[in-house]
Amino acid sequence: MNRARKQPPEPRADHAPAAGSAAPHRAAAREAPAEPAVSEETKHLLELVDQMLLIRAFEERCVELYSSGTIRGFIHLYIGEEAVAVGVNAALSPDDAVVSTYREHGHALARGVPVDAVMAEMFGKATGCSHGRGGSMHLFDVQRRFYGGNAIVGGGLPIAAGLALADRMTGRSRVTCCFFGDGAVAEGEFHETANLAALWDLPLLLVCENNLYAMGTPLEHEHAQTDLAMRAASYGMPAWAVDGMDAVAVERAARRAVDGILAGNGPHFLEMRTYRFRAHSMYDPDRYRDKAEIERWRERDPIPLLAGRLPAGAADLQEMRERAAAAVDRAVAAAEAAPVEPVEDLYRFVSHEGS
Amino acid sequence: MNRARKQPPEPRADHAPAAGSAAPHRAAAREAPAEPAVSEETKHLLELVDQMLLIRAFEERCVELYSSGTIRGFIHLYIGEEAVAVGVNAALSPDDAVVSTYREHGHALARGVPVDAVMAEMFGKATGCSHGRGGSMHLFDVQRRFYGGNAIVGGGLPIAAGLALADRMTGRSRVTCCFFGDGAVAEGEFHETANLAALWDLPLLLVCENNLYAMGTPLEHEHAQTDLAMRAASYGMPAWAVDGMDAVAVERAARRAVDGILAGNGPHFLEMRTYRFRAHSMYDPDRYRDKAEIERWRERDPIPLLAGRLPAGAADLQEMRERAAAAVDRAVAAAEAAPVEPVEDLYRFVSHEGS
Amino acid sequence: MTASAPAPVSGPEKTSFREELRAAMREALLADDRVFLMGEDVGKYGGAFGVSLGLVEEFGPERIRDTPLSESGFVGAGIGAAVAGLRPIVEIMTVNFSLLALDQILNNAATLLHMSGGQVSVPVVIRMTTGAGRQLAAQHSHSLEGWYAGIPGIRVLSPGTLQDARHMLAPALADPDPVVIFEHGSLYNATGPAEPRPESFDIVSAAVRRSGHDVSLISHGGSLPKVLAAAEALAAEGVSAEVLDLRSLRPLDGAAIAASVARTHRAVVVDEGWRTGGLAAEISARIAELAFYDLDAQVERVCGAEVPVPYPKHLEDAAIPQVPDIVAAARRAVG
Amino acid sequence: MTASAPAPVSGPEKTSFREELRAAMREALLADDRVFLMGEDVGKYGGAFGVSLGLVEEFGPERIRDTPLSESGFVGAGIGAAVAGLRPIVEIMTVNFSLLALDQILNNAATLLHMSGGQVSVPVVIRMTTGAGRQLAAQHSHSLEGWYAGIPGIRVLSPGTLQDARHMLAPALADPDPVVIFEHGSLYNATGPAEPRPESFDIVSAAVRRSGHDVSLISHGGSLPKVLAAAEALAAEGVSAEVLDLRSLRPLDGAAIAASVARTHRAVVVDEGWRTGGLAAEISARIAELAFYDLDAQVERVCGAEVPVPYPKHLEDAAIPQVPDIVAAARRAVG
Ligand SMILES: Cc1ncc(C[n+]2csc(CCOP(=O)(O)OP(=O)(O)O)c2C)c(N)n1
Ligand SMILES: Cc1ncc(C[n+]2csc(CCOP(=O)(O)OP(=O)(O)O)c2C)c(N)n1
Ligand SMILES: [Mg+2]
Ligand SMILES: [Mg+2]
Repeated sequence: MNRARKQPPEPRADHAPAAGSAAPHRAAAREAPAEPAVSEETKHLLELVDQMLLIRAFEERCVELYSSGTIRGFIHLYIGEEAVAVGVNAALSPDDAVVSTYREHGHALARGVPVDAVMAEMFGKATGCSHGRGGSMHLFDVQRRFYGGNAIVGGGLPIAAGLALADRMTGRSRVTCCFFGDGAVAEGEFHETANLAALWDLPLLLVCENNLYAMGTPLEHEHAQTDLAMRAASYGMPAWAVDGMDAVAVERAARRAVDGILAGNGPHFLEMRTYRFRAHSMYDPDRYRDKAEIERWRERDPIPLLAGRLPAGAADLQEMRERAAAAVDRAVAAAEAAPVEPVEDLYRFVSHEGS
Repeated sequence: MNRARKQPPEPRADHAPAAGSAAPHRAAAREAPAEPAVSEETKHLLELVDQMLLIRAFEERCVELYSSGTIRGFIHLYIGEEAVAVGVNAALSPDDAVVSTYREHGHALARGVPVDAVMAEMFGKATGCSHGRGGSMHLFDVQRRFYGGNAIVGGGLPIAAGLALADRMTGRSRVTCCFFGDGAVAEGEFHETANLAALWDLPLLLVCENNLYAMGTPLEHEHAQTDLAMRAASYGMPAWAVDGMDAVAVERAARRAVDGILAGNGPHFLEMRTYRFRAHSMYDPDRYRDKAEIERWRERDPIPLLAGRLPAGAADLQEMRERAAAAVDRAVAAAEAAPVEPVEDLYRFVSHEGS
Repeated sequence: MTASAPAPVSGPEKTSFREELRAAMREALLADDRVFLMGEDVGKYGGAFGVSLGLVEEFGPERIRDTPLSESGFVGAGIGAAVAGLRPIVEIMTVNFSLLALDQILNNAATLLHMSGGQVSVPVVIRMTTGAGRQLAAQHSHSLEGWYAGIPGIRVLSPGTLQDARHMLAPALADPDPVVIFEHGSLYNATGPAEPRPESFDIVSAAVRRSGHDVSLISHGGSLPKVLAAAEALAAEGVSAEVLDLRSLRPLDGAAIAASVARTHRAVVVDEGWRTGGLAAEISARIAELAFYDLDAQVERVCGAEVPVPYPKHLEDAAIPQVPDIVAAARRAVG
Repeated sequence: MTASAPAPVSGPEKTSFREELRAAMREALLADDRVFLMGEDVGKYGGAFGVSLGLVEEFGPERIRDTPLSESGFVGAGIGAAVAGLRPIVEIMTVNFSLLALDQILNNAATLLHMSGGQVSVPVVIRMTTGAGRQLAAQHSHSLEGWYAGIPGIRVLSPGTLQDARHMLAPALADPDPVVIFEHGSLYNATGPAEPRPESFDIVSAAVRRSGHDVSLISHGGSLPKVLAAAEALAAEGVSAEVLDLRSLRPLDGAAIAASVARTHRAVVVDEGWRTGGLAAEISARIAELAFYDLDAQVERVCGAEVPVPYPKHLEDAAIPQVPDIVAAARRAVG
């Protein structure tokens, strides 16, 4: 494989325990004597925590800004699901492509789209990552191969297959990663894409964020067969479920899938078992979920979960949180100060000719 | 089950040998001493042969009429696949509903749509089963619950689910049978329908006519996973493959599925392994298939296959063939003599109000 | 409301577009066992815009049926259930997603009656939200009413008043053919006094919502409030504008359009869809055909800008018809 | 044809619409590695209407790529491949089936550039067969060009001549935005002499195919031969008809339309799509806006009847524009 791909800092078995069996490994790591003050592994985990904190801080600010009427439109919060975005992104190289949904703040930020550009986009400002045209549901950053931000459920799947097809046809060794929800699996486009990708051996990583609900509809009312990984496997592609609250497990699974894809084994499907702590969107009074269920999942909040794995004293979570908040503060200030596009430019971007 | 459902004339094991193991059973049947001259079972098989001969004769005449320019449009011949239509229909009651494709002459005739009405439809005459509006691809007969005749590949599937849903909601004990091809399984609508049907336990019989090609595309270029029954099974519905050249095997499988559906076990999927002896349509020069492959399948022509199972002397195939030809002759004569709809009626049937 | 009708969900005095839509469904569900509602999250969630809130508690999950995300599948299933004799109300969250079901709507719902030579009736009602105005950006703000209004075999309705929200559903369900009802997202919260069912009520004729003699403002649905506001503003300038609410987009009430133009000799058509090939194009063409010699000025079209709707408020506002645009067009017409 | 272009598949003297389309694809495939063709049965089968026959033998199955029956999937994949920098030609067998892919075309292909603030280009070309005339009945005979022509962000072409069949593809592929090309099914077998590439060739302007001064016959694609025949018939009656071939349906060449009407003062628009809301409505509306004071008669629309196309020949003929209909409309216009 002749591509520069960021490698994990340590052999996987050392830092990426299987979901649910984390404690003993962590203990072992902590006891290791000859480690430098902060190991590469710890640095890596700190980075993931940092990313999750940024996403969390960003979205919590968005709630305030929405309540005050600064941000409008539909906003779908990712709070609770951050481990998926940061874990998957850690397994991708800058050459890889990402296609996402309307619940994509986390994917964009993890991908490295600057927080200033994302916040400006929420404000609809000309400095936004989509020039302000898209808003929350349509974040784009082609330089980082982040291809949006699609608000048609399932609509990004065929696009992602096409990006992967282009790589296959031109012999480029890279991966296209497509995020989508459990609800999207019911759409015909999922089926058509899964079949095309498996049939043509496309270098496509399908990441299903199974948060158990499509808006207010629980998984078992969406699907006759709720084992989504099995469903994908019926197309003949490797598919398995992952603890989506555990960033380390996510990263490890994504690396395994990416390696398989780059080895020429065609598309892979990962079902990330996760949960959104908030309502579907700002419009949703969340009448359909049990408070106790939400509480149970909150106990597995991916941020403390990962932070708990760090060596004692390796991180000052409070300070990290403040740094994230400060970055968001700066982004808000910049967005507030930024210009909007002039109304005369309404027809810009419709076509290259301008109309 | 309080519905009048035509029962097979004999217990299944006696007359419906598994595909490929027919000979011994037939021998046994022939040796049975106290049978009347023609047993109920034989009568039933004769009826199936009759139906297949009618379909065959009908379509062979269509080829001539197409060549002479009398029939136009797209015509998709069913020749070679007749066992599927007659076998499945034998398992359905008149109360059941059928939804079909553009390759539906066989389904319509087996269902009992009068050959005169079908032929008149091919002619575009007012006496046609669709008033001449539909032609070959849109045969309808609501009295016989034959709901067409759909020329959008996969387009009939959701409709069939809806018919089944209505039965479920109103508590009527009947089945909707939907025919479609191997190619249709790649369409998103197959997936959406399969999921809906399984999720809602709909009384739906999905009959996939796997003739190994979608137009010129062989099965392995349509599907990453060519085991179509397995694919259906991934939605959690009973699904199995059947020798589609053997009318008896088809009937037996369809009965088993219908029984399962009526017992409340939700949708069933049958993959009928079959083959079209002719090209996809009259436009198709059939460049993509091997002559030897076609010949191999012709050796399993469903008509001689079933006829060969009849007791010696039970049938005069030549005479039956002539009867079928005569029926088609009469249908052609009637169609020729029938009136066309007046041009002034162009806007008829667009809506109940007339426009 | 007639005495025999069930009590409205809301109190008798003040009501909203959303409540009137819900009351109409409730009435239909009570009146006819064959009626049921299906769509994404119509149950416990109450529908994306809260229209069906509370119905599942009253009618149960069989008749208020949540569907998976499968627009083609469940719209097709609604069509099939209608063919079988039921009276489904299918809710598509928004017109944008209806593209995924358009094959079923055009190639089946609108076509089965004809293809079958009159045998297969499809008495389905399909409701969907349409329109921009809430900063939902390019994939959630389309107005494709014009396309639907071009499909032979279906009826297309666009309620713009509380009365129409309340009373269009029953005749739509009584129609043996498919009916598509567009609900503009900006109207759901519109409130007003609950008025009784009007003496004569049909779903085929346009309605003059304000009389005038200088110019006809022709519109429907979500644009109607803006057009009425524009007429008010014009009145202040001494221009007497007649407001014609199309109500039915297919069939179009050509006679009412022609009659209005015959009175005013000038026409402004207001529709939120993209200008080119949109509903306003058809109305302009009809006026040219039905009232050519009555016209004293060219027909003005005030339409959506030909751009995928942008997110920021100032650009979204600029992309869809606004009161000043309508006023300006009327001035040009009379000027 | 220029000296450097590859030899045409056909001989230099006589060619057909189908052969010209094929030659254009062959040339594009030879000229640019990024170009590939995909669609149902474009390979060995040669495409539903034989347009791509022989190409898979020359370019192999990777670049002449058969797809499963998955319109939304493979059209979306074509869009994605274009985003990634390739130049896909996606063939949809007919416009009827394109409804299954319309979400991808409208919500992605036409919209990505704008939603991304100018970052994501979609240089895809989508070809599809359109139209009636071969007794293929209600689900295989639509003409939905008017809908596509209403979508901001895409270019829509409708070749009606051998030259356009041969030369429109290259500029379409060079366009950084999506281009939809409609090929009328009745034209594939049209033959004529292979003519050299015209001096100036663009895909934005309408072309006067016959000059005249009494009435403008405005049309495109599969209706063009009928319109030319009508003009011939009218000439015999002493009516001088100008024939304007739109060529590009989006953007429309409003200037050419206005100029023609300014010359003739009368217009007949001929389009096979359903009348209401079809392309002809837009052209009528444009004429009213661009040439209102030039018009001496109301614009005539000769369109498809508003009925799902019936199978029998006499009814299908009655359902789509025919030469006598065009002649009669022109007579009304000049009368
Ligand atoms: C085609 C389509 N149908 C419906 C919607 C409305 N909608 C937006 S998000 C959503 C639920 C999607 O659920 P899932 O795929 O599980 O993703 P999640 O929101 O849970 O992340 C729905 C129904 C849409 N945007 N697109
Ligand atoms: C949606 C759609 N796409 C394409 C076509 C063109 N077409 C008609 S039949 C056919 C092949 C279908 O194959 P299969 O489902 O296996 O059925 P078969 O014809 O073999 O019986 C195709 C591609 C169509 N009618 N509808
Ligand atoms: Mg979900
Ligand atoms: Mg097949």
